[in-house]
Amino acid sequence: LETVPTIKKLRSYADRIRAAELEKCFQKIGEDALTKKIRRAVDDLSNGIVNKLLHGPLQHLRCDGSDSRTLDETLENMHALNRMFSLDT
Amino acid sequence: LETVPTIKKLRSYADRIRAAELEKCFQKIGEDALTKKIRRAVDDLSNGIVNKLLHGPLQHLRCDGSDSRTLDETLENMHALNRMFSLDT
Amino acid sequence: PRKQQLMTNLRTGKNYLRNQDPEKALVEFKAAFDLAETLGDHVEEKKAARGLGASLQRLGKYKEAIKYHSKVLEISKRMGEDSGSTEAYGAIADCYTELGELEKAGKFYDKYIARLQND
Amino acid sequence: PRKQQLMTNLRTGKNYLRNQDPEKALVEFKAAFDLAETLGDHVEEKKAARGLGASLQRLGKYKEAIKYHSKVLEISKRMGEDSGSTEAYGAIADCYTELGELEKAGKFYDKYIARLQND
Repeated sequence: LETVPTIKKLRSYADRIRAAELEKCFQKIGEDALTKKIRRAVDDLSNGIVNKLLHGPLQHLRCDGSDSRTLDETLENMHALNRMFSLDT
Repeated sequence: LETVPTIKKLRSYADRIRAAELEKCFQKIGEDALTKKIRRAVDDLSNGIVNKLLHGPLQHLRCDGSDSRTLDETLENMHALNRMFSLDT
Repeated sequence: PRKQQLMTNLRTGKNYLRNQDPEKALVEFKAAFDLAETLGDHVEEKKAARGLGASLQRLGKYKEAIKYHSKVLEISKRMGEDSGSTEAYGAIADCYTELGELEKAGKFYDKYIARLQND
Repeated sequence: PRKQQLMTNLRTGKNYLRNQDPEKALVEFKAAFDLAETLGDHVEEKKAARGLGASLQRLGKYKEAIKYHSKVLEISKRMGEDSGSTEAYGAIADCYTELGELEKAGKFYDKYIARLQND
Protein backbone atom coordinates (compact mmCIF):
# COMPACT_ATOMS: atom_id res chain seq x y z
CA LEU A 1 0.00 0.00 0.00
CA GLU A 2 2.93 2.36 0.52
CA THR A 3 3.51 2.17 -3.21
CA VAL A 4 0.08 3.53 -4.16
CA PRO A 5 1.07 7.22 -4.10
CA THR A 6 4.06 6.42 -6.30
CA ILE A 7 1.73 4.91 -8.89
CA LYS A 8 -0.30 8.09 -8.93
CA LYS A 9 2.78 10.30 -9.22
CA LEU A 10 4.33 8.25 -12.01
CA ARG A 11 1.04 8.28 -13.91
CA SER A 12 0.74 12.04 -13.71
CA TYR A 13 4.43 12.54 -14.52
CA ALA A 14 3.97 10.56 -17.72
CA ASP A 15 0.70 12.25 -18.54
CA ARG A 16 2.25 15.71 -18.32
CA ILE A 17 4.90 14.66 -20.85
CA ARG A 18 2.26 13.07 -23.07
CA ALA A 19 -0.01 16.12 -23.03
CA ALA A 20 2.83 18.55 -23.78
CA GLU A 21 4.15 16.49 -26.69
CA LEU A 22 0.63 15.97 -28.04
CA GLU A 23 0.00 19.71 -28.00
CA LYS A 24 3.25 20.35 -29.90
CA CYS A 25 2.38 17.66 -32.43
CA PHE A 26 -1.10 19.07 -33.08
CA GLN A 27 0.36 22.52 -33.56
CA LYS A 28 2.89 21.18 -36.07
CA ILE A 29 0.16 19.43 -38.05
CA GLY A 30 -1.93 22.59 -38.01
CA GLU A 31 -5.63 23.21 -37.47
CA ASP A 32 -6.53 22.67 -41.12
CA ALA A 33 -4.89 19.29 -41.65
CA LEU A 34 -5.91 17.96 -38.24
CA THR A 35 -8.94 15.81 -38.97
CA LYS A 36 -10.82 13.97 -36.27
CA LYS A 37 -9.40 10.69 -37.50
CA ILE A 38 -5.83 11.93 -37.26
CA ARG A 39 -6.43 13.46 -33.84
CA ARG A 40 -7.82 10.15 -32.65
CA ALA A 41 -5.01 8.05 -34.13
CA VAL A 42 -2.32 10.31 -32.67
CA ASP A 43 -4.02 10.39 -29.29
CA ASP A 44 -4.15 6.59 -29.30
CA LEU A 45 -0.48 6.50 -30.25
CA SER A 46 0.51 8.70 -27.33
CA ASN A 47 -1.56 6.62 -24.91
CA GLY A 48 -0.24 3.40 -26.39
CA ILE A 49 3.41 4.35 -25.92
CA VAL A 50 2.94 5.68 -22.39
CA ASN A 51 0.77 2.78 -21.25
CA LYS A 52 3.06 0.11 -22.61
CA LEU A 53 6.14 1.79 -21.18
CA LEU A 54 4.55 2.21 -17.75
CA HIS A 55 3.15 -1.30 -17.63
CA GLY A 56 6.32 -2.96 -16.33
CA PRO A 57 7.17 -0.46 -13.60
CA LEU A 58 3.59 -0.12 -12.37
CA GLN A 59 3.11 -3.88 -12.30
CA HIS A 60 6.23 -4.14 -10.16
CA LEU A 61 4.77 -1.68 -7.69
CA ARG A 62 1.78 -3.95 -7.15
CA CYS A 63 3.11 -7.22 -5.86
CA ASP A 64 0.79 -8.76 -3.36
CA GLY A 65 3.49 -8.80 -0.71
CA SER A 66 2.58 -12.33 0.37
CA ASP A 67 6.23 -13.26 0.90
CA SER A 68 8.83 -10.91 2.26
CA ARG A 69 11.21 -11.06 -0.71
CA THR A 70 8.51 -9.75 -2.99
CA LEU A 71 7.62 -6.97 -0.58
CA ASP A 72 11.26 -5.94 -0.26
CA GLU A 73 11.71 -5.92 -3.99
CA THR A 74 8.54 -3.92 -4.49
CA LEU A 75 9.78 -1.29 -2.06
CA GLU A 76 13.17 -1.21 -3.78
CA ASN A 77 11.40 -0.70 -7.08
CA MET A 78 9.44 2.14 -5.51
CA HIS A 79 12.55 3.84 -4.15
CA ALA A 80 14.31 3.51 -7.48
CA LEU A 81 11.34 4.96 -9.37
CA ASN A 82 11.03 7.84 -6.89
CA ARG A 83 14.70 8.61 -7.42
CA MET A 84 14.77 8.18 -11.17
CA PHE A 85 11.65 10.23 -11.89
CA SER A 86 12.20 12.67 -9.01
CA LEU A 87 8.73 11.84 -7.75
CA ASP A 88 9.34 12.98 -4.18
CA THR A 89 9.89 16.60 -5.03
CA LEU B 1 30.22 0.65 -16.58
CA GLU B 2 28.14 -2.36 -15.56
CA THR B 3 25.09 -0.28 -16.31
CA VAL B 4 25.95 0.32 -19.96
CA PRO B 5 24.24 -2.84 -21.30
CA THR B 6 21.10 -1.92 -19.35
CA ILE B 7 21.00 1.42 -21.12
CA LYS B 8 21.16 -0.34 -24.46
CA LYS B 9 18.44 -2.82 -23.51
CA LEU B 10 16.11 -0.17 -22.14
CA ARG B 11 16.59 1.93 -25.27
CA SER B 12 15.73 -0.95 -27.56
CA TYR B 13 12.81 -2.03 -25.37
CA ALA B 14 11.31 1.45 -25.67
CA ASP B 15 12.08 1.65 -29.36
CA ARG B 16 10.24 -1.57 -30.10
CA ILE B 17 7.14 -0.19 -28.38
CA ARG B 18 7.51 3.11 -30.23
CA ALA B 19 7.91 1.49 -33.64
CA ALA B 20 4.92 -0.82 -33.14
CA GLU B 21 2.62 1.98 -32.00
CA LEU B 22 3.83 4.24 -34.78
CA GLU B 23 3.05 1.59 -37.37
CA LYS B 24 -0.46 1.16 -35.96
CA CYS B 25 -1.01 4.91 -35.95
CA PHE B 26 0.09 5.30 -39.57
CA GLN B 27 -2.21 2.50 -40.60
CA LYS B 28 -5.14 4.13 -38.80
CA ILE B 29 -4.48 7.44 -40.53
CA GLY B 30 -4.21 5.69 -43.87
CA GLU B 31 -1.86 6.08 -46.82
CA ASP B 32 -3.89 8.87 -48.44
CA ALA B 33 -4.18 11.20 -45.48
CA LEU B 34 -0.61 10.61 -44.32
CA THR B 35 1.29 13.61 -45.62
CA LYS B 36 4.99 14.07 -45.05
CA LYS B 37 4.28 16.81 -42.54
CA ILE B 38 1.99 14.60 -40.49
CA ARG B 39 4.41 11.69 -40.63
CA ARG B 40 7.16 13.95 -39.39
CA ALA B 41 5.07 15.50 -36.60
CA VAL B 42 3.88 12.10 -35.37
CA ASP B 43 7.38 10.66 -35.53
CA ASP B 44 8.65 13.61 -33.47
CA LEU B 45 5.82 13.04 -31.00
CA SER B 46 6.74 9.40 -30.50
CA ASN B 47 10.41 10.27 -30.04
CA GLY B 48 9.56 13.14 -27.72
CA ILE B 49 7.47 11.00 -25.39
CA VAL B 50 9.96 8.12 -25.28
CA ASN B 51 13.01 10.37 -24.86
CA LYS B 52 11.49 12.45 -22.09
CA LEU B 53 10.23 9.38 -20.26
CA LEU B 54 13.59 7.62 -20.50
CA HIS B 55 15.62 10.66 -19.52
CA GLY B 56 15.26 10.19 -15.76
CA PRO B 57 16.01 6.46 -15.61
CA LEU B 58 18.92 6.64 -18.06
CA GLN B 59 20.44 9.58 -16.26
CA HIS B 60 20.29 7.60 -13.04
CA LEU B 61 22.20 4.78 -14.69
CA ARG B 62 25.08 7.13 -15.47
CA CYS B 63 26.31 8.48 -12.17
CA ASP B 64 30.04 8.99 -12.21
CA GLY B 65 30.47 6.66 -9.25
CA SER B 66 32.90 9.01 -7.53
CA ASP B 67 31.46 8.22 -4.10
CA SER B 68 30.22 4.83 -3.07
CA ARG B 69 26.67 5.86 -2.18
CA THR B 70 26.14 7.05 -5.70
CA LEU B 71 27.54 3.86 -7.14
CA ASP B 72 25.35 1.74 -4.87
CA GLU B 73 22.30 3.71 -5.83
CA THR B 74 23.13 3.47 -9.49
CA LEU B 75 23.39 -0.30 -9.22
CA GLU B 76 20.10 -0.45 -7.31
CA ASN B 77 18.49 1.58 -10.07
CA MET B 78 19.91 -0.82 -12.61
CA HIS B 79 18.59 -3.87 -10.77
CA ALA B 80 15.17 -2.27 -10.40
CA LEU B 81 15.04 -1.39 -14.10
CA ASN B 82 16.15 -4.87 -15.13
CA ARG B 83 13.36 -6.32 -12.99
CA MET B 84 10.66 -3.88 -13.98
CA PHE B 85 11.28 -4.06 -17.72
CA SER B 86 12.35 -7.73 -17.70
CA LEU B 87 15.57 -6.71 -19.42
CA ASP B 88 17.51 -9.79 -18.36
CA THR B 89 15.41 -12.25 -20.27
CA PRO C 1 -29.46 21.40 -33.22
CA ARG C 2 -29.35 19.89 -29.71
CA LYS C 3 -26.73 17.44 -30.91
CA GLN C 4 -24.79 20.37 -32.27
CA GLN C 5 -25.12 22.21 -28.96
CA LEU C 6 -23.87 19.08 -27.22
CA MET C 7 -20.81 18.87 -29.45
CA THR C 8 -20.06 22.55 -28.85
CA ASN C 9 -20.30 22.06 -25.09
CA LEU C 10 -17.89 19.13 -25.26
CA ARG C 11 -15.40 21.03 -27.37
CA THR C 12 -15.56 24.14 -25.21
CA GLY C 13 -15.23 22.05 -22.07
CA LYS C 14 -12.10 20.39 -23.42
CA ASN C 15 -10.60 23.77 -24.24
CA TYR C 16 -11.28 25.11 -20.77
CA LEU C 17 -9.74 22.00 -19.28
CA ARG C 18 -6.65 22.37 -21.43
CA ASN C 19 -6.39 26.01 -20.39
CA GLN C 20 -6.53 25.09 -16.71
CA ASP C 21 -10.01 26.41 -16.07
CA PRO C 22 -11.84 23.43 -14.58
CA GLU C 23 -14.71 25.52 -13.16
CA LYS C 24 -15.81 26.72 -16.57
CA ALA C 25 -15.10 23.29 -18.04
CA LEU C 26 -17.40 21.76 -15.46
CA VAL C 27 -20.34 23.90 -16.59
CA GLU C 28 -19.84 22.90 -20.22
CA PHE C 29 -19.47 19.21 -19.51
CA LYS C 30 -22.52 19.23 -17.23
CA ALA C 31 -24.60 20.78 -20.01
CA ALA C 32 -23.23 18.23 -22.47
CA PHE C 33 -23.93 15.39 -20.08
CA ASP C 34 -27.56 16.40 -19.53
CA LEU C 35 -28.10 16.85 -23.26
CA ALA C 36 -26.54 13.50 -24.05
CA GLU C 37 -28.74 11.80 -21.48
CA THR C 38 -31.83 13.43 -22.94
CA LEU C 39 -30.84 12.42 -26.45
CA GLY C 40 -29.87 8.93 -25.32
CA ASP C 41 -26.50 9.45 -27.01
CA HIS C 42 -24.24 7.13 -25.07
CA VAL C 43 -21.08 7.84 -27.04
CA GLU C 44 -21.19 11.53 -26.19
CA GLU C 45 -22.54 10.86 -22.71
CA LYS C 46 -19.36 8.94 -22.03
CA LYS C 47 -17.16 11.80 -23.23
CA ALA C 48 -19.12 14.23 -21.06
CA ALA C 49 -18.82 11.95 -18.03
CA ARG C 50 -15.07 11.71 -18.54
CA GLY C 51 -14.84 15.49 -18.82
CA LEU C 52 -16.94 15.95 -15.67
CA GLY C 53 -14.75 13.51 -13.80
CA ALA C 54 -11.57 15.25 -14.92
CA SER C 55 -12.92 18.73 -14.08
CA LEU C 56 -14.13 17.72 -10.61
CA GLN C 57 -10.80 16.04 -9.96
CA ARG C 58 -8.93 19.24 -10.81
CA LEU C 59 -11.24 21.10 -8.41
CA GLY C 60 -10.37 18.66 -5.64
CA LYS C 61 -13.89 17.20 -5.54
CA TYR C 62 -12.70 13.62 -5.58
CA LYS C 63 -15.86 11.86 -4.43
CA GLU C 64 -17.96 13.47 -7.14
CA ALA C 65 -15.20 12.83 -9.66
CA ILE C 66 -15.31 9.12 -8.82
CA LYS C 67 -19.05 9.16 -9.49
CA TYR C 68 -18.55 10.36 -13.06
CA HIS C 69 -15.48 8.27 -13.82
CA SER C 70 -17.56 5.28 -12.68
CA LYS C 71 -20.28 6.42 -15.03
CA VAL C 72 -17.77 6.02 -17.89
CA LEU C 73 -17.21 2.40 -16.87
CA GLU C 74 -20.94 1.83 -16.53
CA ILE C 75 -21.70 3.19 -20.00
CA SER C 76 -18.85 1.15 -21.47
CA LYS C 77 -20.25 -1.98 -19.92
CA ARG C 78 -23.74 -1.21 -21.18
CA MET C 79 -22.45 -0.51 -24.71
CA GLY C 80 -20.01 -3.41 -24.77
CA GLU C 81 -17.37 -0.93 -25.98
CA ASP C 82 -14.60 -0.16 -23.57
CA SER C 83 -12.72 2.83 -24.94
CA GLY C 84 -11.75 5.10 -22.08
CA SER C 85 -12.08 2.36 -19.47
CA THR C 86 -8.36 2.03 -18.78
CA GLU C 87 -8.09 5.74 -18.10
CA ALA C 88 -11.27 5.66 -15.98
CA TYR C 89 -9.86 2.93 -13.74
CA GLY C 90 -6.65 4.93 -13.34
CA ALA C 91 -8.50 8.16 -12.60
CA ILE C 92 -10.75 6.52 -9.99
CA ALA C 93 -7.65 5.08 -8.32
CA ASP C 94 -6.02 8.54 -8.35
CA CYS C 95 -9.08 9.98 -6.62
CA TYR C 96 -9.09 7.28 -3.92
CA THR C 97 -5.37 7.95 -3.41
CA GLU C 98 -6.15 11.63 -2.83
CA LEU C 99 -8.88 10.66 -0.37
CA GLY C 100 -6.36 8.50 1.50
CA GLU C 101 -8.30 5.32 0.72
CA LEU C 102 -5.23 3.44 -0.44
CA GLU C 103 -6.76 0.00 -0.25
CA LYS C 104 -9.51 0.92 -2.70
CA ALA C 105 -7.01 2.86 -4.83
CA GLY C 106 -4.84 -0.26 -5.09
CA LYS C 107 -7.78 -2.35 -6.30
CA PHE C 108 -8.53 0.11 -9.10
CA TYR C 109 -4.86 0.49 -10.01
CA ASP C 110 -4.73 -3.29 -10.40
CA LYS C 111 -7.53 -3.15 -12.94
CA TYR C 112 -5.85 -0.21 -14.65
CA ILE C 113 -2.44 -1.92 -14.80
CA ALA C 114 -3.94 -5.17 -16.10
CA ARG C 115 -5.29 -3.23 -19.08
CA LEU C 116 -2.18 -1.22 -19.96
CA GLN C 117 -0.90 -3.67 -22.55
CA ASN C 118 -4.17 -3.73 -24.45
CA ASP C 119 -4.97 -1.15 -27.07
CA PRO D 1 15.85 12.63 -62.19
CA ARG D 2 18.87 11.76 -60.09
CA LYS D 3 17.22 13.46 -57.12
CA GLN D 4 14.12 11.38 -57.80
CA GLN D 5 16.23 8.22 -57.95
CA LEU D 6 17.79 9.22 -54.65
CA MET D 7 14.38 9.67 -53.00
CA THR D 8 13.23 6.30 -54.32
CA ASN D 9 16.35 4.61 -52.95
CA LEU D 10 15.73 6.15 -49.54
CA ARG D 11 12.09 5.14 -49.47
CA THR D 12 12.82 1.60 -50.62
CA GLY D 13 15.63 1.30 -48.09
CA LYS D 14 13.33 2.33 -45.28
CA ASN D 15 10.77 -0.23 -46.35
CA TYR D 16 13.35 -3.02 -46.44
CA LEU D 17 14.54 -1.99 -43.02
CA ARG D 18 11.01 -2.03 -41.66
CA ASN D 19 10.49 -5.46 -43.15
CA GLN D 20 13.61 -6.82 -41.48
CA ASP D 21 15.68 -7.08 -44.62
CA PRO D 22 18.83 -5.09 -43.78
CA GLU D 23 20.87 -6.57 -46.64
CA LYS D 24 18.60 -5.21 -49.32
CA ALA D 25 18.18 -1.99 -47.33
CA LEU D 26 21.93 -1.56 -47.30
CA VAL D 27 22.13 -1.62 -51.10
CA GLU D 28 19.45 1.05 -51.42
CA PHE D 29 20.93 3.33 -48.78
CA LYS D 30 24.40 3.00 -50.29
CA ALA D 31 23.07 4.05 -53.69
CA ALA D 32 21.22 6.94 -52.06
CA PHE D 33 24.31 7.98 -50.13
CA ASP D 34 26.52 8.04 -53.22
CA LEU D 35 23.92 9.98 -55.19
CA ALA D 36 23.48 12.50 -52.37
CA GLU D 37 27.23 13.02 -52.16
CA THR D 38 27.43 13.58 -55.90
CA LEU D 39 24.53 16.02 -55.79
CA GLY D 40 25.90 17.73 -52.69
CA ASP D 41 22.51 17.24 -51.05
CA HIS D 42 23.38 17.18 -47.36
CA VAL D 43 19.83 16.74 -46.09
CA GLU D 44 19.36 13.49 -47.98
CA GLU D 45 22.98 12.46 -47.42
CA LYS D 46 22.22 12.51 -43.71
CA LYS D 47 19.14 10.32 -44.12
CA ALA D 48 21.14 7.88 -46.22
CA ALA D 49 23.95 7.79 -43.65
CA ARG D 50 21.45 7.08 -40.91
CA GLY D 51 19.92 4.29 -42.98
CA LEU D 52 23.34 2.82 -43.72
CA GLY D 53 24.23 2.91 -40.04
CA ALA D 54 20.99 1.21 -39.05
CA SER D 55 21.32 -1.47 -41.75
CA LEU D 56 24.93 -2.29 -40.89
CA GLN D 57 24.00 -2.44 -37.22
CA ARG D 58 21.27 -4.99 -37.93
CA LEU D 59 23.82 -7.01 -39.89
CA GLY D 60 26.16 -7.01 -36.89
CA LYS D 61 28.76 -4.86 -38.65
CA TYR D 62 29.14 -2.50 -35.75
CA LYS D 63 32.40 -0.80 -36.72
CA GLU D 64 31.11 0.18 -40.13
CA ALA D 65 27.82 1.23 -38.57
CA ILE D 66 29.67 3.60 -36.26
CA LYS D 67 31.34 5.14 -39.29
CA TYR D 68 28.00 6.08 -40.85
CA HIS D 69 26.31 7.14 -37.63
CA SER D 70 29.31 9.43 -37.07
CA LYS D 71 28.77 10.77 -40.57
CA VAL D 72 25.30 11.88 -39.44
CA LEU D 73 26.88 13.87 -36.60
CA GLU D 74 29.48 15.32 -38.95
CA ILE D 75 26.90 16.49 -41.49
CA SER D 76 24.79 17.96 -38.69
CA LYS D 77 27.75 19.92 -37.42
CA ARG D 78 28.58 21.15 -40.90
CA MET D 79 25.00 22.19 -41.57
CA GLY D 80 24.42 23.66 -38.11
CA GLU D 81 21.22 21.63 -37.95
CA ASP D 82 21.16 18.80 -35.51
CA SER D 83 18.09 16.70 -36.27
CA GLY D 84 18.94 13.06 -35.86
CA SER D 85 21.95 13.73 -33.66
CA THR D 86 20.41 12.42 -30.45
CA GLU D 87 19.59 9.14 -32.12
CA ALA D 88 23.05 8.99 -33.73
CA TYR D 89 24.77 9.34 -30.35
CA GLY D 90 22.55 6.59 -28.96
CA ALA D 91 23.17 4.31 -31.93
CA ILE D 92 26.96 4.78 -31.76
CA ALA D 93 26.84 3.94 -28.05
CA ASP D 94 24.77 0.82 -28.81
CA CYS D 95 27.41 -0.29 -31.34
CA TYR D 96 30.27 0.23 -28.88
CA THR D 97 28.28 -1.74 -26.31
CA GLU D 98 28.00 -4.61 -28.77
CA LEU D 99 31.73 -4.41 -29.42
CA GLY D 100 32.35 -4.63 -25.67
CA GLU D 101 33.90 -1.16 -25.57
CA LEU D 102 31.83 -0.06 -22.60
CA GLU D 103 33.97 2.95 -21.73
CA LYS D 104 33.44 4.50 -25.16
CA ALA D 105 29.80 3.45 -25.11
CA GLY D 106 29.32 5.28 -21.82
CA LYS D 107 30.76 8.49 -23.24
CA PHE D 108 28.35 8.44 -26.16
CA TYR D 109 25.41 7.50 -23.94
CA ASP D 110 26.23 10.56 -21.82
CA LYS D 111 25.91 12.79 -24.87
CA TYR D 112 22.73 10.98 -25.86
CA ILE D 113 21.18 11.29 -22.40
CA ALA D 114 22.11 14.96 -22.12
CA ARG D 115 20.04 15.61 -25.26
CA LEU D 116 16.95 13.61 -24.36
CA GLN D 117 15.04 16.52 -22.91
CA ASN D 118 15.54 18.68 -25.97
CA ASP D 119 13.22 18.48 -28.90
